[in-house]
Amino acid sequence: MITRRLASSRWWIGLVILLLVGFPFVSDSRGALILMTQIFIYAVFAMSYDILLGYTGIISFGHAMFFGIGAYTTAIFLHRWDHSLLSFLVSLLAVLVLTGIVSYLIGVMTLRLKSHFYAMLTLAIAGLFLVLAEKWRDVTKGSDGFTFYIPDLLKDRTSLYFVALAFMILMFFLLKRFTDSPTGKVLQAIRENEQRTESLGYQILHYKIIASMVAGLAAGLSGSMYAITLRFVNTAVFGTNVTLDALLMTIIGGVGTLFGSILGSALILLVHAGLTDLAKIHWIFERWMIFFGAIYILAVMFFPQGIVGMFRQWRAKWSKG
Amino acid sequence: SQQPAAQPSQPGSGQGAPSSQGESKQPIKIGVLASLTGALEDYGKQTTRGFELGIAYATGGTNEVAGRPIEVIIEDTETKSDVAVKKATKLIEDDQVDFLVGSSSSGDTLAVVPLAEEHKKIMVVEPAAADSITADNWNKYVFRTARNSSQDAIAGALAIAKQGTKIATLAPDYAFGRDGVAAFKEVAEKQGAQIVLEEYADQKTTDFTPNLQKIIQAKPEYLFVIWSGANTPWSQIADMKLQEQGIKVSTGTADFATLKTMRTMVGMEGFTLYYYDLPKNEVNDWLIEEHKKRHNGEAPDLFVPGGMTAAMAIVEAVKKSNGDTNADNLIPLMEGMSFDSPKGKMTFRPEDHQALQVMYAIRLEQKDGMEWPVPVLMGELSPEDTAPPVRNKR
Amino acid sequence: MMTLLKVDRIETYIDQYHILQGVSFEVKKGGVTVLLGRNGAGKTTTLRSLMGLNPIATGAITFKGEAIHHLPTYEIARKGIGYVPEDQGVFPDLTIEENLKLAMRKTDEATLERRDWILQLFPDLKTFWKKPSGLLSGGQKQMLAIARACVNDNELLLIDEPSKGLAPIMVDKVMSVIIEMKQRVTVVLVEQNFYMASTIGDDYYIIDDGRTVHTGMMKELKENEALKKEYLGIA
Amino acid sequence: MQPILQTEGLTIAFGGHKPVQDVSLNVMPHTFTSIIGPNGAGKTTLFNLLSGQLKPTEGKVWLKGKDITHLSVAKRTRLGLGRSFQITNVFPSLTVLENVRLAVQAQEGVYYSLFASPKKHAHFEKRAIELLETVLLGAKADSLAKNLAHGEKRKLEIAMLLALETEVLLLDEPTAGMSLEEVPSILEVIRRIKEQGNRTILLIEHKMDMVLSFSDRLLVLFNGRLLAEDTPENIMKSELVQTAYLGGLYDDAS
Amino acid sequence: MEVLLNLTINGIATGSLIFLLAAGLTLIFGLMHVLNFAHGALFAWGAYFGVWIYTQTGSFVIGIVGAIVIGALLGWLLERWIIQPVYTNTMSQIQVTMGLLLVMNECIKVFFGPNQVSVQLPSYLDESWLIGGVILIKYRLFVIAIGILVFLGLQYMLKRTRLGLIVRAGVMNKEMVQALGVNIKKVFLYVFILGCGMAALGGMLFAPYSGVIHAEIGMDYGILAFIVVVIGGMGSMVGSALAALLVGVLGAFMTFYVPSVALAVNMLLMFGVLMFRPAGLLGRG
Ligand SMILES: Nc1ncnc2c1ncn2[C@@H]1O[C@H](COP(=O)(O)OP(=O)(O)OP(=O)(O)O)[C@@H](O)[C@H]1O
Ligand SMILES: Nc1ncnc2c1ncn2[C@@H]1O[C@H](COP(=O)(O)OP(=O)(O)OP(=O)(O)O)[C@@H](O)[C@H]1O
Ligand SMILES: [Mg+2]
Ligand SMILES: [Mg+2]
Repeated sequence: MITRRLASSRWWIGLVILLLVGFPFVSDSRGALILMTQIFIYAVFAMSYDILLGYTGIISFGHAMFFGIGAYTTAIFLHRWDHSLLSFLVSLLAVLVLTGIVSYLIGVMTLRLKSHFYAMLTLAIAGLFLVLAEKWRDVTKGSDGFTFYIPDLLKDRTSLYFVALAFMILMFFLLKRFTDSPTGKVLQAIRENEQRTESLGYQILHYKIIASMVAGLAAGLSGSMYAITLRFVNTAVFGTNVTLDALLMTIIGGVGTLFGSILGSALILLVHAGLTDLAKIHWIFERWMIFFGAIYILAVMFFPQGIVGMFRQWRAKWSKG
Repeated sequence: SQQPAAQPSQPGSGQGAPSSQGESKQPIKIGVLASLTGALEDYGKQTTRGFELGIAYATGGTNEVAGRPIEVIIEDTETKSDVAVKKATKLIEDDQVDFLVGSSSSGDTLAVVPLAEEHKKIMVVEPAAADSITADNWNKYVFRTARNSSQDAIAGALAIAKQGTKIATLAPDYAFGRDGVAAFKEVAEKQGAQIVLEEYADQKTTDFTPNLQKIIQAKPEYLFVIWSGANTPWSQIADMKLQEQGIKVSTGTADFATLKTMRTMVGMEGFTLYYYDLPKNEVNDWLIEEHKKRHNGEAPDLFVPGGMTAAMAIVEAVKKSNGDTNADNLIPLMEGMSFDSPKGKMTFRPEDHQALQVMYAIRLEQKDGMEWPVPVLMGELSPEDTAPPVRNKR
Repeated sequence: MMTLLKVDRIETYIDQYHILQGVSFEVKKGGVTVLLGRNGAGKTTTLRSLMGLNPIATGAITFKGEAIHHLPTYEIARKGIGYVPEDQGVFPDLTIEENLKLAMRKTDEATLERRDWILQLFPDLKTFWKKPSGLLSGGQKQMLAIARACVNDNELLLIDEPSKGLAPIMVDKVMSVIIEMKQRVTVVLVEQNFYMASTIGDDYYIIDDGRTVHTGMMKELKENEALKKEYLGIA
Repeated sequence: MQPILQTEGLTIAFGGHKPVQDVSLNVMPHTFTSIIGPNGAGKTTLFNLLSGQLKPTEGKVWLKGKDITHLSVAKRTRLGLGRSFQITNVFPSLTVLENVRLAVQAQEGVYYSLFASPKKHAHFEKRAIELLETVLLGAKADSLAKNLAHGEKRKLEIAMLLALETEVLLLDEPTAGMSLEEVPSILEVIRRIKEQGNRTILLIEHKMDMVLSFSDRLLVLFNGRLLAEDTPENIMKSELVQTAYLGGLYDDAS
Repeated sequence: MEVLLNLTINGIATGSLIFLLAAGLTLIFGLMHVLNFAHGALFAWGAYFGVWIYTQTGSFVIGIVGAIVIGALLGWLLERWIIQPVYTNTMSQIQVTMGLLLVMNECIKVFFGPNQVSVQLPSYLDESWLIGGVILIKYRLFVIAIGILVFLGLQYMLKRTRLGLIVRAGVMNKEMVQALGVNIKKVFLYVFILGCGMAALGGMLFAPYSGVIHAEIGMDYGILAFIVVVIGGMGSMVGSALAALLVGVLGAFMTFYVPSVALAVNMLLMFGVLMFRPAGLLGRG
């Protein structure tokens, strides 16, 4: 039964990938292409958050710090050095090193704290990064930010689309593999009951640091990609909103599912885009934020377990009835 | 957006602009980026109102220039850079606009500027004020009708700085405030004034009194305030009795909403970029009248003339090119181009495409029947006097 | 003797699971009725259904002649039904004092008297009066849970495995408490300790797979080895 | 022979209160020791000190001759000290099977395997199912642990402990709340482990029949102090144990 | 000397204001553990509607009462329809209250327009005295007084009645509290209403303090309220009061003496406190 379920889900994933690969060939809208590119990048960011939230049971209000570090690192490399592909690849390496170090330190320092306190502490640290980005104006240009050139290969929206798609698929499978691995299972155990996990012989702090680092690294990479799509970076990448976006995408999609993060990212960005388009058509939607907010509320009422949770419920009913 | 399929864009190749004189029935498309939601939504609305009025005025109500109709597409950036980029790309690549105009925030504008370059589209910056748009981050497709922070600062300095004047500054602690103070300081010191204290406050602070305390301590003659944003220090400046302690306050006044918060500042001398009854010229008269007509009696607010100016500059440029919207052909025409605006003549200076423009030295006075203290003209600061230094590395 | 509580063919679902599939029993005023059955038989669910914590789908529960199965839990409690859950249900961050204070619906003379009486039976509670109850030993928590159910002027107590985790001497104490309270309080007891069940129980019901499958007088069960073997697997 | 588990002067104080005071004990390998004592005597606290959940204010703990006083819980488990909990302590939203599987994984020493294929470790699951059968919980393998009845959780607790296959087993009231008819089979499991002869077991229990039938030695804790340590027969003769722990009414039931 | 006095008095006043903003959250987040992101939006509603009533009636006091009533009313609606189903689910709380925050902020713009609104004090509160170098601002003294009153009132309610106990117990084990005969739903409802009323009161008092209100104050100061509750230790009213004072006074002194880190002062404070006291100043465990 388990194998059948696996097989069927693989079938689905294959189909989705095929559709996404085909998308640029059928759609001639550049706007749609960019929207999809952003969905892919946010999906990775949300998935990285899911490693913390869904798998390890850690709420962080400061996840944007990794996103921001990624975005700034890549931006600075391309701006200061040159905008070759090599420079970009080296910047990715730098992102991995930097986010690795930061996430490690944060893990060591803060993961001993209990839920809400940990969340607020990460909020504080991300806030400090924001201030740092603001104050270190020689490098960051403060809140105005700066623009930069990107490698020619990535300039074309279609190729960027494919790069982002490949990035998302790669990260999805990597993270999936990670969460299915023995280590990933231990993370879920930690989420359920830290103390008991420890008494089985697992050193929970190590695992939390691993989770923090995996999430941090993935978030950093997504930040890099984000900067590439914008060709611009400013302090907004460290904002609390960025974290909250990831949080909401993860929750709406369904925590602890990875795939949910992709759906969440798609849903939120698509609804957002749809509503702002409607705003031009009918005055009622000028205040589209109200509808946007209402969707969050309604979503909780209709699928409290997220989109993936809803599908699972349907499937359960289906297979029973 | 009835435009047929977008051809795959060819970055680097020069065929971005689809039109030439030949196809004169093709509409000229202008994409306006503005914050229509979020914290800056009122700015965005002012700009778009002004822009529509500007097109009407400049085309004499025909909505046509050089035989081509004008189509304006407005997009909301939500004051988020990524949204701005998405919308700008849609405007450029899907709608195939010929010009970009925008936007309400400097961040959004900076994020869009590289796209203008990549796709070889003229971008008329309005009303974003960050210096770097026409400095470090400048490219040749950028033209700015808005004043920049330096122009603000110079106007502020000219209004108060004299030989030996002791001045303290108060500004929000981020790029906008720091740049503004730096520019102000340069000019003020050139005028012989002495900056005794640069005080920066968290833009979201609830409590300005420690900053004001420090300013009182420094005993300046003037406190020059650069402030933007929803939170304002005015009531606390009054509470702390700065005026009674011999410190005169000066600042640039902004839109009606912030004027309303300055009731305690009556008597203050400072400057402004625009207040509707300051400029005396035909364009402005028309603007006031038409604006009131269209928008139930309201006078045009701070950024309405800017929007109008942007429209007028574009129309002027297209007239000059005879309907050619190819950016590379337009740039030489626009460099050094003078054009009318509600604030009189403006000129894109060739070096960095910044429009030089009049600013106004004013005093706030209480007038009967007004909800806010009114800026009263003390003198015009000429475009030359307020010309900012050229800082783009061309 | 009059019937205080009547449970009539109740069925309870938890999520989609049909946990209770017809439990019926009667409790006479002043008696101790014991529910027996293997792990997972549905004893706890029965008590929870009585308290309205797992609402029943069909059937009826009448207390003093009045149907109570549609009432919210707090109203059932206010009718004079006390509950000692199987996991004790102490509020770990609250001290013993606070736990008891919270339980006392009134602070009249009689309530205070009952409190003092129970405290003197469980002196440990007094010793650790200001200690967060989460730090108590397993047995101490059990004492607190029992004490909490006894401070109010309840007519019926539902007690889920009170002897669990108690030292033999404390089991005796709890039994004597129950025996002493018998004058004014009726008890429904879920108990795995057959010694305790058989010592203080009057009637028993055996629950299996969500159904009451057998009933009788405790005295008979105690003597009847065959019955014991059949229903309880003990000799 | 060297004791496998040893403590000296073990004391823990919370403020002024000392639930465990100056406890020194030696547990020989492959023996079965039971700890009895009134509620609140400090039995569970003693276990917490042995397994590392609490750190002593004074005293030391040795495992197999190694000083483990300052080691974490996890490290002690890896050294071969496993325990079950008095208060049921499982992974509520994981399935029963997954609960045990995690313990098997720990026993196999697969701690950090970040990107290993799940297939590589399929045998964990098989072992977990075996263990569930052993504790009569096979039918509930796919239920979420939180949905188990109380007694079922106790069994799960035991299965997890068994999965660890540690040399030393600390059992804290394993059968509390288990039904009459099922206790024997769990006892049977414990008996089998004992008879294999390669484990050292410490048991906290209030069920005297069980204690008496298994134990090689009995320890009596009173008010945090180790009051007596002797064979079961001798302990049962003690006046104090009779009056202060067993109480007069107690006669061997069930 | 005057400087120290000025900084201290103003710091205490700001702290007192911050306490008023955070007091409601101490109940809702600290005690009831509801991660209510929409709390800030209640400041905005309290401020806007309170000011509106104040300008309509000309009475500041009626404005304050009006704000509290609006807050309480909103609290009732929110609790009944939106919060109640998600008491036990942190994730859903985040989602639902983020949605609420957007909706409520945007509604302010529908009712009152997108621009900031300036607020003027009634003449009897609008005064400041310059005595030596010391500046006393009447409204700030008023805020300190209200802060003390609110603190005492809440503290009395939590300590002298069973309410505090019931709420804390209810969060730990809702079923058991009910089994003890407490209508916990009702208690939660009332506490939530109280918390929302307090938030609206905080917003209303904030309005003349800064002299201007805008729709985003919910976003801007909501986080501050969370910081205060967490630094103080979840659910401790005394802790919140202490933390708020600390934020206010430290903010004033840092702005004056160490302006280079003033932007980061709240974050540094939270960081420092949590590193040394992982459960906040007065938090347990
Ligand atoms: N929330 C739930 N979801 C699904 N099944 C449940 C849930 N709660 C209980 N059950 C199942 O209902 C059955 C009855 O449980 P209950 O707790 O009433 O048993 P019990 O007789 O009290 O057992 P014990 O003696 O072990 O305490 C058990 O099989 C249990 O697995
Ligand atoms: N963390 C702690 N802080 C303070 N006191 C504690 C702590 N842990 C245990 N105690 C106290 O230590 C005493 C002994 O508790 P312990 O749990 O060891 O008893 P026990 O012998 O296991 O009893 P039982 O048979 O009831 O389980 C109790 O009075 C308890 O309140
Ligand atoms: Mg049970
Ligand atoms: Mg114990």
